[in-house]
Amino acid sequence: MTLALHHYLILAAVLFCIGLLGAFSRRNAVVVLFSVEIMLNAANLNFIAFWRFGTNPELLHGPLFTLFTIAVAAAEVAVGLALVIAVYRHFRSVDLESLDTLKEE
Amino acid sequence: MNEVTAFWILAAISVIGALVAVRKRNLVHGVFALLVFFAGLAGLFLLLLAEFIAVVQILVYAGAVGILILFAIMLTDRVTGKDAFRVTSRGSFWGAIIALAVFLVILLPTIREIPLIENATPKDMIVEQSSVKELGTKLIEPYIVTIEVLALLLTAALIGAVTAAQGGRASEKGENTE
Amino acid sequence: MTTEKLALIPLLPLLAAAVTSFMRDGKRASIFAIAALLVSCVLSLIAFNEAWGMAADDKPKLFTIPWLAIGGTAINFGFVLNPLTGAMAAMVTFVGSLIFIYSAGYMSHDKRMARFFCYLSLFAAGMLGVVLANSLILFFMCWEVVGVASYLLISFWNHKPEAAAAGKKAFIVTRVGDMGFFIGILLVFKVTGTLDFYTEAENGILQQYDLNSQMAFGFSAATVISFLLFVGAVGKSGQIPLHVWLPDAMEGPTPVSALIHAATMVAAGVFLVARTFPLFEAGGMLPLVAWVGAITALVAAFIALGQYDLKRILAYSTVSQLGLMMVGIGAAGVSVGMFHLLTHAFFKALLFLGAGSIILGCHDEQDIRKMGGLAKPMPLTTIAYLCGTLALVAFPFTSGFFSKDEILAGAWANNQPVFWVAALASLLTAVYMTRQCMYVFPGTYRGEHAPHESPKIMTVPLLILSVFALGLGALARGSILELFPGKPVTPHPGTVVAVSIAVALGGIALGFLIYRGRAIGQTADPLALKPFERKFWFDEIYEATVGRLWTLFTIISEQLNALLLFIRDLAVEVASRIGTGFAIGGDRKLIDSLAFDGMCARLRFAGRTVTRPQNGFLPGYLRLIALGAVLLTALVLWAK
Amino acid sequence: MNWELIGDILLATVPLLVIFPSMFALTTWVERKALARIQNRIGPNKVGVPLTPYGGNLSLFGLGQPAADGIKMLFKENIVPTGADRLFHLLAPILSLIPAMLVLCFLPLEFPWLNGEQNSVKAFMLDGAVIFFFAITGLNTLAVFMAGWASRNKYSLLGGMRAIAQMVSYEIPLVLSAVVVVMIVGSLNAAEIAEAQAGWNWYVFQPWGLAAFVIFFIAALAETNRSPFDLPEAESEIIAGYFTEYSGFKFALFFLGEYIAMFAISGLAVTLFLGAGGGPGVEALPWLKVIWFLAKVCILIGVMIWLRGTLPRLRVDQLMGFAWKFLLPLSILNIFIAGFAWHAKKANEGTAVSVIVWVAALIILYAAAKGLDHVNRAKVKPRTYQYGE
Repeated sequence: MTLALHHYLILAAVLFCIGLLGAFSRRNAVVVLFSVEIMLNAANLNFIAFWRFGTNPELLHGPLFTLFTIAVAAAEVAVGLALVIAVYRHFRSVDLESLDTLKEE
Repeated sequence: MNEVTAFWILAAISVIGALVAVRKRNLVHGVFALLVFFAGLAGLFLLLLAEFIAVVQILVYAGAVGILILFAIMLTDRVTGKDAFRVTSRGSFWGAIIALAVFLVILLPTIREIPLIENATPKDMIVEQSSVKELGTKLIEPYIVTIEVLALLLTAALIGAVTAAQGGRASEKGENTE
Repeated sequence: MTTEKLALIPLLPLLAAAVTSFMRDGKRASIFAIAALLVSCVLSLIAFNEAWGMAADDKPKLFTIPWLAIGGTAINFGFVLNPLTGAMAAMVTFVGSLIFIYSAGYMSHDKRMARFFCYLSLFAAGMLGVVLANSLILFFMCWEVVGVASYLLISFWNHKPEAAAAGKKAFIVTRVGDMGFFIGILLVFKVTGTLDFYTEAENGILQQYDLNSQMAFGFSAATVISFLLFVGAVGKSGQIPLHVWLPDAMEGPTPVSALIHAATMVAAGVFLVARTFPLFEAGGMLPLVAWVGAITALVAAFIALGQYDLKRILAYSTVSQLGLMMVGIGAAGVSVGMFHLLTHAFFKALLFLGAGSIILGCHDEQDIRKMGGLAKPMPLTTIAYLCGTLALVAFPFTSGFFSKDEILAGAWANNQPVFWVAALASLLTAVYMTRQCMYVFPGTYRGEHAPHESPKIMTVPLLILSVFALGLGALARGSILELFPGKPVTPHPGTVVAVSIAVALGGIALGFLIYRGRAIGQTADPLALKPFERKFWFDEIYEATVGRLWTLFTIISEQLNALLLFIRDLAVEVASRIGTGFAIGGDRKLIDSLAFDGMCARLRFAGRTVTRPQNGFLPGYLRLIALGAVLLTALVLWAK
Repeated sequence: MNWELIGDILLATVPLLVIFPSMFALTTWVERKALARIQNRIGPNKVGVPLTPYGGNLSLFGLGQPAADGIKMLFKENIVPTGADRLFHLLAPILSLIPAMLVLCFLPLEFPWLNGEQNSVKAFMLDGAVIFFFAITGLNTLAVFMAGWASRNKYSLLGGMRAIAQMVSYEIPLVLSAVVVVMIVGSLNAAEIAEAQAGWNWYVFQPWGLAAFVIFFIAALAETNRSPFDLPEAESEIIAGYFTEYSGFKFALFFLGEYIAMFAISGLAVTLFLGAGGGPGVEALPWLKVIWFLAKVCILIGVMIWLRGTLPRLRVDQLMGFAWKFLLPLSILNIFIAGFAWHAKKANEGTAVSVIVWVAALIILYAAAKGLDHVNRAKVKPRTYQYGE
């Protein structure tokens, strides 16, 4: 057996959906945030896999795009966590089920 | 131990890490599972010869993001890191079903294309081609604007995060008295 | 001038906006902003000079910046220089510079003056982008920048709730139009495969005419697209029925009213129609444009009769004049509409700045009933204001006269009913302007604090603008009409000239007769009829329809909820009664689990189902989004 | 099985696993001795080699102390507090040791038995060795957090949080000062960096290199929680910080991990600034390189010990302020200066201009450091005490 592209693709799909599952089913906002991270990383895996198995690896599109994704994801985490903290200050909770109002109660 | 074995081991590590991360009740354990997932993914990147990406993965995710999330947990939840009584949200069953549906939607075209992509073999790359140096040159040459924009984005995100997390001055004072 | 320099014209104010956003000192910021706009004014005058030399059908000069390349199609940013854009840019920068200078005086006491100039520069950058853009997408982006800047400026004094509300109103109402515009852009891209107005290869939007392909309901593509673009123009230019935001926008500082809501931004809608004129022509939408314009002109003129707020009268007059421009474009072609746009920009800016000067002189009083007798303490302002008024009412041989004359002539030739509507609107224009002047200038002062003349920095721009307001028409008439595509009607029929002069003089005379000798301010105004004063109840109608619709939804869902709760309570009551009866005899299980609990559970379930989509339950939203994505993807895959 | 490869790996890694832990043992002795001498004490001087089971001892200046300590640690009771997270309590010391051990592989130690291979292991001859080094040392923060959190003790958690904040803050000047060298060499490869400094061309002799070295060394002190930055384990404030609840072998692992991290980061400093294995006589006798490398590491460790005996501990706010307001701006400025100076020197090789550039860069950096110091000091207000009046 040799490794082919679809191994990586299916693995990425599995990881993506695990992330999705977390985002859908957890109550804690922080967990939802890191579920999103899992999804982003799964996408990165796809980029790299396509790059490696693609036709023009010397253009380095895959790694470059992944780098950008990582940078954006870092920004996203920072802002996301700051929002979680702000929400926590406000509601005294990060439970997504209790965050169902847009204004102060 | 060849490439295939390595792939399966790393895949198992990442999948288990991710699963534990999203299912574990204890948040801090969850974060560490997430870090295991990141590490597994970094291994996969190494396997795909994207060495620099693997390093950045460890540096950014395992180093920075992990710590950031840990800090957020410490600042929000109780220090024990225990999640609320019920871990999953209402109707998480449907969430799982939809996640499964998404999986199928992603999977089906992939499987359909397998005959097409099976023959795509990785080219024998000279190490030079994926070297850090080459990557750096590429970043400067055609992608300089992107880099600058990213720098701007990160700065903005930093400022925004600080502002958002800090909250109003007044509320902060109120916070401290508690 | 190389076409690269063209990009500098909008970029300089943008740079000024960026730099002034970091400044605290208002004076320094104003100097910086004015300097930037003056330089771009010089540049655009040079560009205009160059464009002057081009014939109307010459190939425009292009400067293209590739932005996105997706496969074979490229989306470009670009700038274009042809007579239309050149003239418009020159007008915007010139009037803009004067208004900037004026604002330096007007806003000098405001704490947030630096911020004000930042917004003004941002606005100027956006507007120049709109003017010079060679691609619909850049056009749209700058159009939105202009919208944002306008929002920021209208609600500049955001401590006033009315100002904040007016800003929001302007933003939301124009958004309705922008939606149409945006869909129009997408359709354009779908039909023509490009977003550039002109290209070197001569296949830009305006250079290909095979837009007659059929679309929905038997309309041709050009019809649909031009209709959608017109919706955008209607929103931005305050045409009926989307005119309601413009009068409210007068809550902003007066220079803003002058710059944005008289001279430039509201003209952007007209400019859009002028810019994409070939599409309108191909789509056969010109009669609609003319009719919408005519009705707007008339209705707004009527409303202006009943207003007491100095700036609001001018605002309705602006709406009315914009309607006339639309008539001009719709009935007589680009050149006529643009001619009126240019002259209007000067005299309406003059009027607004004059109004600002009056308001400042009267200590922030805007109600004309509390003015009067201002001719003596404010001579310069009065002269300037009267010049503007003459131009607006199309007094013979002022600039407004020439441009309005062209419009009327065009309407006479192409669409007689529209002609009469427009003539009536012109008559009303003269009446309400006379009314306003009678309120403000002669007589005795009815306010509290003594009025005073404004500083030099404000009056000098006024006088410069007066010269243009009076003389521009006579000077530039021939050349401007030559410059743009679309030939005006020559010679003008005698009827038109007679009607034109008659409505102007007659309106003034009428107004004079009505208000002369009347104890203004004390007795009821004969023309301020209820429908006029209440603006034909447009706001109320919108509130009653669009606003009520939302309220209706809320009420219905609340009632449903209440009904469900009632039924549940009833059922619980009944069930518990029966249950108590039966419980003695026995089958507690049946009653409890099936009838009582089961009933409750089912009812609760029903209630939950009804409220489910709007419950603020975040993971639920997320799931629904994903479900939608799955269904869409599945659809695409299945269709493939 | 590729026996040759495995042999290579063993040949390269086993020496690391032998040299550095034994250096650790020696260092603990040296440290105790040196601190004692600084504080006018004698230090360990009794434990030595027991000559008979019943007494009689060859004391050898107390050189037996490390071994005795080790044995003591091994046989101490392993205490896990009630309510602690047992798994993480166990994992934390291991996780703190592993990264420290791992990064040793990236140091360009040229063992003579590796047939002149520049790096210790082929597999570790990575292009991005320097950045890998930072990535993996960054994992240390996780171990610290784990220890602090798993102990279920507020002092532990406080210590852990302090340590993390400190490590995260000081990592930035650390990396930025390393960037200078990376930039000049044009490579992240440790071996190439070592190569570039061959023949006394050490970067510490350049003004920017000197500045970067000083910043790097200070940040390294903080990174390894050494005095005067040892707030996370400040006894007078929070007992022993994140390893308050550790005893016995687990504590020994922490201890070992900390020292190995010191060696590793000193090794990186040597690689980046002090010419790696360069020194007198290496052209003739290549095996001297390893000796020189280790000698330089030992000197840096000696300086660390000396500083520990000399400098008082910082306050938390001073600590953060120092990293963000002093080291960070200075290291960013240093990057620019390095770029300019390098280009100016390259353009005017061997002329008087290069000397002038050298002097000017030195002056600018000195002035910048002075100026920053002045600005920072101006902002310090007299401290007010909430409860202490």
